[in-house]
Amino acid sequence: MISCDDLSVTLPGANGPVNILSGVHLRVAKGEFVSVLGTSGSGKTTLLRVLGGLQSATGGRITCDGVDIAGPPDGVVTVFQDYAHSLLPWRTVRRNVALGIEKLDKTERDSRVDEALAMVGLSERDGEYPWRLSGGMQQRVQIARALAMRPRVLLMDEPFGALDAMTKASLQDQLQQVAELTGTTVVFVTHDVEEAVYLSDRLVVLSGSPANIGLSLDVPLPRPRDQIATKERADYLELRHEVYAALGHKVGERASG
Amino acid sequence: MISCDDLSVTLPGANGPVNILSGVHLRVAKGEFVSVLGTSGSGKTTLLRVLGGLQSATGGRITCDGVDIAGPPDGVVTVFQDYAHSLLPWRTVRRNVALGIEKLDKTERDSRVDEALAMVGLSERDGEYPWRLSGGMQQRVQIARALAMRPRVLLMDEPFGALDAMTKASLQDQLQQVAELTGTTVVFVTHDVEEAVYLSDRLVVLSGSPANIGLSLDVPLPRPRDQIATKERADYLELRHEVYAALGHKVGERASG
Amino acid sequence: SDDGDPRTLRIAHNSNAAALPVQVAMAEGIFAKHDLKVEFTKVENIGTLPGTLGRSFDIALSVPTTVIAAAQQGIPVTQVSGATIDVQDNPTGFVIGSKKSGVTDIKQLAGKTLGVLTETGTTHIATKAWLKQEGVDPASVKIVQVDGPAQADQLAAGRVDAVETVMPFATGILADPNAVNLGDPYLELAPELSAILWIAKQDFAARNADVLKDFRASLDEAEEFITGNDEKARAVLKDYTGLPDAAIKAAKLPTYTTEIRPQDMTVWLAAMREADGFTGDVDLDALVTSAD
Amino acid sequence: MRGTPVRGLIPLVVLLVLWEVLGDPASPYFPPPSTWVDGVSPLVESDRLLPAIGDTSLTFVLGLFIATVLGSLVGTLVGASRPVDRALSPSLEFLRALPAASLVPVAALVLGYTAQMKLVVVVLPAMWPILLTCRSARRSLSPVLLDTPRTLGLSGWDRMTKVLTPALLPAVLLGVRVAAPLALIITLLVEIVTRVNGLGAALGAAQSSFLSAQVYGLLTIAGVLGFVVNWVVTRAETAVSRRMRGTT
Amino acid sequence: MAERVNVLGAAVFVFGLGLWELLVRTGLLTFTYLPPPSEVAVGLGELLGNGELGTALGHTLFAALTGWAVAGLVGVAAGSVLGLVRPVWTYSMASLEALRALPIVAFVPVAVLLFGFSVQTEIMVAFYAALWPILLNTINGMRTEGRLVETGRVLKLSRAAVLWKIQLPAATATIVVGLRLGLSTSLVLTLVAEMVGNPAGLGFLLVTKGQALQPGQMFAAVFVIGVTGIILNGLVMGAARLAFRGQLASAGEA
Ligand SMILES: Nc1ncnc2c1ncn2[C@@H]1O[C@H](COP(=O)(O)OP(=O)(O)OP(=O)(O)O)[C@@H](O)[C@H]1O
Ligand SMILES: Nc1ncnc2c1ncn2[C@@H]1O[C@H](COP(=O)(O)OP(=O)(O)OP(=O)(O)O)[C@@H](O)[C@H]1O
Ligand SMILES: O=C([O-])O
Ligand SMILES: [Mg+2]
Ligand SMILES: [Mg+2]
Repeated sequence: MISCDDLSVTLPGANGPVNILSGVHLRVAKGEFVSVLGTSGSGKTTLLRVLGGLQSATGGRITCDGVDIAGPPDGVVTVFQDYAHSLLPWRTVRRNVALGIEKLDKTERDSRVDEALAMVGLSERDGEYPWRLSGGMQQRVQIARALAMRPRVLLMDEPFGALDAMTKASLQDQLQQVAELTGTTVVFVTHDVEEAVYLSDRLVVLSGSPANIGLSLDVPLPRPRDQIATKERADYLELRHEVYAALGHKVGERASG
Repeated sequence: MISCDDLSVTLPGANGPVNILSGVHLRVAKGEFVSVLGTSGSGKTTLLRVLGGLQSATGGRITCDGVDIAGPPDGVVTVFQDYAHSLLPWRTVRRNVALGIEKLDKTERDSRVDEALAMVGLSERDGEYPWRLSGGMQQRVQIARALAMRPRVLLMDEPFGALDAMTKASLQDQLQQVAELTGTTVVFVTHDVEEAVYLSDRLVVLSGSPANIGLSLDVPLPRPRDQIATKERADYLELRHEVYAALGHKVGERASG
Repeated sequence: SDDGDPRTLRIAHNSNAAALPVQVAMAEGIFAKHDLKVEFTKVENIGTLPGTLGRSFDIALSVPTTVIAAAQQGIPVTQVSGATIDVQDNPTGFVIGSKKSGVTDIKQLAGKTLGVLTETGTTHIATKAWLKQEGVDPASVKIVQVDGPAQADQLAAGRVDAVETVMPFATGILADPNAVNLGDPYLELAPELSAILWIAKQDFAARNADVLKDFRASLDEAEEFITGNDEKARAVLKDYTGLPDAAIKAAKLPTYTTEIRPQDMTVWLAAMREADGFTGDVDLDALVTSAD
Repeated sequence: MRGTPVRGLIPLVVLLVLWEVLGDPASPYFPPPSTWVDGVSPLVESDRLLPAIGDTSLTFVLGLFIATVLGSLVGTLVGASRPVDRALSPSLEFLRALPAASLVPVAALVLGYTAQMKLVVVVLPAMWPILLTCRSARRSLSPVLLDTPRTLGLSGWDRMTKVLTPALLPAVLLGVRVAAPLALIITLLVEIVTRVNGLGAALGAAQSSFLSAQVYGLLTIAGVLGFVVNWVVTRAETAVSRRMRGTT
Repeated sequence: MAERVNVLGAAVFVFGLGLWELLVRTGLLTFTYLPPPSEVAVGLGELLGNGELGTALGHTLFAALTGWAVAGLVGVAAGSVLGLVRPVWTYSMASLEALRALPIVAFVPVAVLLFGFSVQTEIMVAFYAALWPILLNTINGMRTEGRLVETGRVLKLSRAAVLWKIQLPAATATIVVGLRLGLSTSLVLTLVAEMVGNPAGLGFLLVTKGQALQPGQMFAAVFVIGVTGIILNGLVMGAARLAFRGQLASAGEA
């Protein structure tokens, strides 16, 4: 459903234009959950912005359901890494979450907002302004806003980065459930290898400079997955191992061995 | 060296003042490395702001080397959670890192900046403006700025939150080394249990509402620690286990068992 | 020269042809002959000049209504010389109507828009008095201020129905076939009337009677020169007004006089009372410095 | 920041009191404040003051309003698009520098000596501060804030009303604060120049009749008019800024 | 530097002039007061030829720029104090707001009384006109984002260093807007002062050329005023880009 061929992106830099992405091929099928990994600054955010129609590519072709992407396609919602700037400071949490669905009638809208807030555990804080929330809470407001939209495609940029392990696990499972139930396609940028393996159907690693996809790995773990059962499976541990190895990371590998 | 007794903090909320922290007792000895854990919104950032002299407490006593804290004490540097707002957008990376040490003579300043940038792996990007950097890079600039100050006390709020596993491991070790070498006291807020156990002499967990310290746990692992050797130790794995359990988290525990 | 040499006169005037004698007196060395040194400043907005006398200037071109209003507010100015005088065969004031607007007679101004140079100016006071004489309520005429250079266009475009003006603007306005000269409002007040004059501060005038006498004598000589040397005089006129050659050639010079005519002040005060509701008490004697 | 406290008027009051005490009551140029009321009373008695205030207020407020709308629209547009900015800036810069007094006859040719003519001449300079502050605020908006409504599929209209307008509102109001006195100055200037109805016409007449007490009286009235509008805008600005605290 | 030359903007401007010429040539606009650009060009040539233009322009620029520069210093200094020191703001801002509301043009005759027909009158007017936008923008710019000031405190910068290294740079883009506004306002009001007060400079030139029935020359003066506005603004922005590269780059102005 989303595909990019030979994508390249050039951005301005202090010493002239810099080639950030080059020759990126990526195909994400409908309902697929794909994680994107890569070192800091490798171009994950940039890739996601291109897929979301927020940044135009310098070269290559990007389509969503066969249509060239020019501007955010319908039903494709991006969750930004920079959550602080993506909430409207003059709107309360509730009204921030409602932002994308204000065309719906009030009952429907309210029930969707309530549902989304409950999912991220912020039902109690719905009257608060975002700048009075902790970092992790702000991030969750943004996630709730995206979920309330019931998108076809979710593009998430380190959405659980500022969350503690427990909140994170709970949100991972919520997301998994929603995606499965509604057939949502998800492209998920994360730094957390275990999270990537646990959630994905496939994971890709951005590497090189300019970056392209250095590794693509299927995750054939059965669904629904479970924080305890899945993570005890030998194939889960093996995949984790494999990814760490591919990332050149000797630690996680052994520590968890 | 840093101590707080019966600390309480009240902040304004949508429905009147909210009691965030209450009855917090914490003593951090010189050269100690203390991690603070807690769920999202539990008050970790608030606690760190009070220790850093950026937020006045509503009750209790907070001292640094026996002196009441009113404003940031000398040699105490905070690394903020929201890195995007903490860098001066009009200064290049290099000049942002130099901000706190501009009183030093040029040679000394340059060498400290170079050293700090090398530690966080941004030597090559020193002429760039921060808003042209990726999230993780911005976070590293902020860390470099704090390190360049050579502080006695470092208060760090999820400093490695936006970093990939490899960059994170490398920075963990850099930090460990610096702290050991210079006897720096560190209070370190994190969501990553393994990181907390790996780095700390002691870790505390904030819980409850209003929050106070629900768990305090010594980490008697020998130093220097090593990403491979330490994480293979039985006592490391046990401690990790213990923390997960205390956090009510069944997952990490078993997955790593 | 209040504080310096009394024989150095700082003179202010505008582009009006009324100032030609002082410029000619300068150009022809007449002032020098009378042991006077002069410095000119051209100021287009002469309404502000009374307040500057004694500070920036010693002598300034002015109009009777300004002098009366200033004096009434306690600004001690006085006339020290005449400048021009309107006589039947040489008018300087004009009210010009537009056939398109149906204004060919002063009486038809009722309910129309009249473009004036300055609402508080001498020409307009005279026009209002004239309207009253003709049985037209001046309040029924809508007044707008239109700068001289813009008057022709505004009248032709029908933005105003008539204008009240002076030379050299009248020439251009009357060039339009639709324009009709309704008459000189000054001459409706009196058969002969002075509408432009030279003023100074009262104490300056009192202390420097001899200087002022020489000043007037110079202007008289200059006037003679103008009469006898039309071409040279017009060259001077071009010099300080900057008017295009055609306008210089076409210009009809006003009738010059240095005579101080207390009777004119009386006419103007009456007109102000009559037409403008002016109520103040003014000692007209102080407003004219006797010529001897 | 709250609204400007009234206490801040103390220095001005002190100044006026000093003027009253030390001033020469007979001065033709600097009459003390106590004489100002008498100065304007003829206008009150002849029922000319209130209509004049009305005419000036109308032009001033309406001009400021139109300038605000145009200024924020054009400012947002040139702030959002560099090509548009480059295409329009020199011409706007040129028009802005033209003195109102020389525009009056041109505007009058087209519109006559009417309230509309006054408006046209007032709007151009008054929209400039709003345009510039709006332009620079638009430029420095966080790209993430602008991307947010796009990814949420908001229509162009919704993006404008729900995100762009609230985000730029503080800048617009700052611009209006700067523009308000300018609009008043030009309104009075046009009225002085044309004597078309209003306080400026009265002011010009008083000035050329050397009625200095009336001049100061009228200036005070004009000043109060400007102050009131300023006060309202400042209140609005502080209220808005407080709500926007997250961004400022 | 080459890409700084705004070809597109110049083209739009020239197009506007062409349109005006066309309207006159086709007889759609026929006013003696408002001549076509070609006639204005002739007037411009005459004014340049006799040297009147240079003198007048020099005078006006001197008055406007002096007033503006002084307003810049006073405005930024006073604006910083008002923006940062609460009591000063509390006990004077309302007075400034009241003074700001006074129509300066009406004071030109008073200024003429105080300073005579001198360039000081114009400088005073230029100063007064430029002061307010600079002052207000500075006060506003001084509302620095809380986190940035905290950063300064955390890094133990002195109060002066926080002002100098954080608050002023953070306000720079806003102050530059104030300076640009102040510049055009001071230029325009200097002209007004010349038209109704001190008879000198471009303002007086255009009045006197009007009175002399030389509309070509009069609008040549108007044209020069407009172009001066463009050039001065370009110079201010250019200088600001040189001096405050980072600030303007981060405000999207580079
Ligand atoms: N607005 C921008 N202008 C210019 N260059 C940019 C901009 N944003 C990002 N870059 C550069 O593009 C490269 C990739 O950045 P990107 O944000 O995509 O990285 P990332 O993989 O998301 O990193 P992180 O994990 O740290 O968020 C970096 O070198 C960065 O400096
Ligand atoms: N500026 C503020 N004004 C009012 N309340 C605030 C403010 N900042 C934080 N709070 C509230 O204080 C509580 C604790 O916030 P804090 O930022 O300390 O949490 P945290 O433990 O750091 O969370 P996270 O892990 O999500 O960053 C939260 O309920 C939050 O809503
Ligand atoms: O003439 C003015 O634009 O102020
Ligand atoms: Mg990123
Ligand atoms: Mg926090």
